[in-house]
Amino acid sequence: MDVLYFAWVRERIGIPKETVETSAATVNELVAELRQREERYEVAFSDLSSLRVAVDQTLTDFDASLSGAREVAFFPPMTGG
Amino acid sequence: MDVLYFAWVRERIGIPKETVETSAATVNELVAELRQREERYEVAFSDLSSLRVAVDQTLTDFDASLSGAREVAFFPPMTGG
Amino acid sequence: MQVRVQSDIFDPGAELNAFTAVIDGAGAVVSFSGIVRDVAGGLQTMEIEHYPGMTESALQAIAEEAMQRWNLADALVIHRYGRLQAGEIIMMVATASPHRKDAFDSAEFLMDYLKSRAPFWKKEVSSAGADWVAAKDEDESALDRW
Amino acid sequence: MQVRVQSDIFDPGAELNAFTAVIDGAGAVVSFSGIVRDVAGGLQTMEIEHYPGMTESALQAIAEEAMQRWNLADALVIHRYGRLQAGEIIMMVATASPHRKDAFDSAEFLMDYLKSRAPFWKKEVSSAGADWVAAKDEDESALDRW
Repeated sequence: MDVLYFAWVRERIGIPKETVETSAATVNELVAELRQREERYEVAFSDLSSLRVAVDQTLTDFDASLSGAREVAFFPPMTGG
Repeated sequence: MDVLYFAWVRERIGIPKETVETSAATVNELVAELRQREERYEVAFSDLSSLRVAVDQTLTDFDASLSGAREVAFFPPMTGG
Repeated sequence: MQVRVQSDIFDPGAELNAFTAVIDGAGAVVSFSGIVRDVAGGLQTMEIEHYPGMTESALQAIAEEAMQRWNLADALVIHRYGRLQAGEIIMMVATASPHRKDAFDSAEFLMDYLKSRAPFWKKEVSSAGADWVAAKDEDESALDRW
Repeated sequence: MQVRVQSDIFDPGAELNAFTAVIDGAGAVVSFSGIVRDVAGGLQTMEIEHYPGMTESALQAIAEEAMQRWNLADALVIHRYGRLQAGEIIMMVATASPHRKDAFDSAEFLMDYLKSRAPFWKKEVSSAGADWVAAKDEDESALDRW
């Protein structure tokens, strides 16, 4: 599964994109796996209320299923316009 | 006193502007004087709800005083924009 | 703040750019432009009559009120009179503010007031004859919002 | 309907005129343009990051929703990404309708959604350092209106 990071999430984790082998059933489970990896993940995911998530390029929430998902992206609240 | 007419009021009365000798104290009194003049005035002023009035280039109502007024204008509701 | 009443045609894009060029520090610019529509088909010209003198002072007063009620860096009002063809620009307003909500609200306010408080009257001349455009009740009631 | 995501600068006046030229029978055109502000002073650049692929589909979905909810002849959304200077245009939306209220409301709707539902992130780089622009609670709550 491709995992993408944007804005300060990208900066804290240090990479814009990685491929992750996971059997996580939901976004929350994927986040739990990532947090256990390294300090930089733990820091980036320490406050989920300051993060947003998209599964296959559609905005969703952390309870969302990852069944069949190919791409998950984590980023701060958007500031377009 | 200068009396001005715009849009269909001008067309019905037939002139854009005239100078009127009057001692009318209010717009309503001026209207009453004009209506007695000729049929075309009577027709133009037959329905005051379809008319608007400005005294000295400020929108006002038919009760307004003409004390010190130099210019009165009659016209239909405005359709700018 | 700039208010112009003119018969000459103007270029709304060029006006928008000129307006935007001088609004120091205001990140939000809203414009409205009104175009002559041929609603019924067969429109030959739209004739716009106005009240010289009162028109300018009414527009000036409306624009000043907008500048006072909202946090605006600048406001622009241009309105034409005379004989216009279908597709031609009739008028435009533009507002600039640090905040998008102020720019939107003040532009809508300017338009609502222009519609029924500025002394312009439109006459549509078509192959079927000539008719003064009637004021709409909804235009009058739009003012209640402000 | 036209949605563009680009790093290249563009001319909002020229875009407004091109948009207006093709809206047959729609008399009301509203535009919003966003300009890079130097709020604190000393801004060197604004860097706009986006999510290629999702950005285009999110903007397309927002514009389609506007076209369905209001009586619109057309809608335009242009948003830049990359490195921008103070005073440069960031983005614009334009809407065209037979009715001014529809043109205003739909443009405001597009802006409210763009602000917090399109995947863009702004970073301000100044002499004092670099900071990601924080989302505002008021931008999130602006969506409640729709």
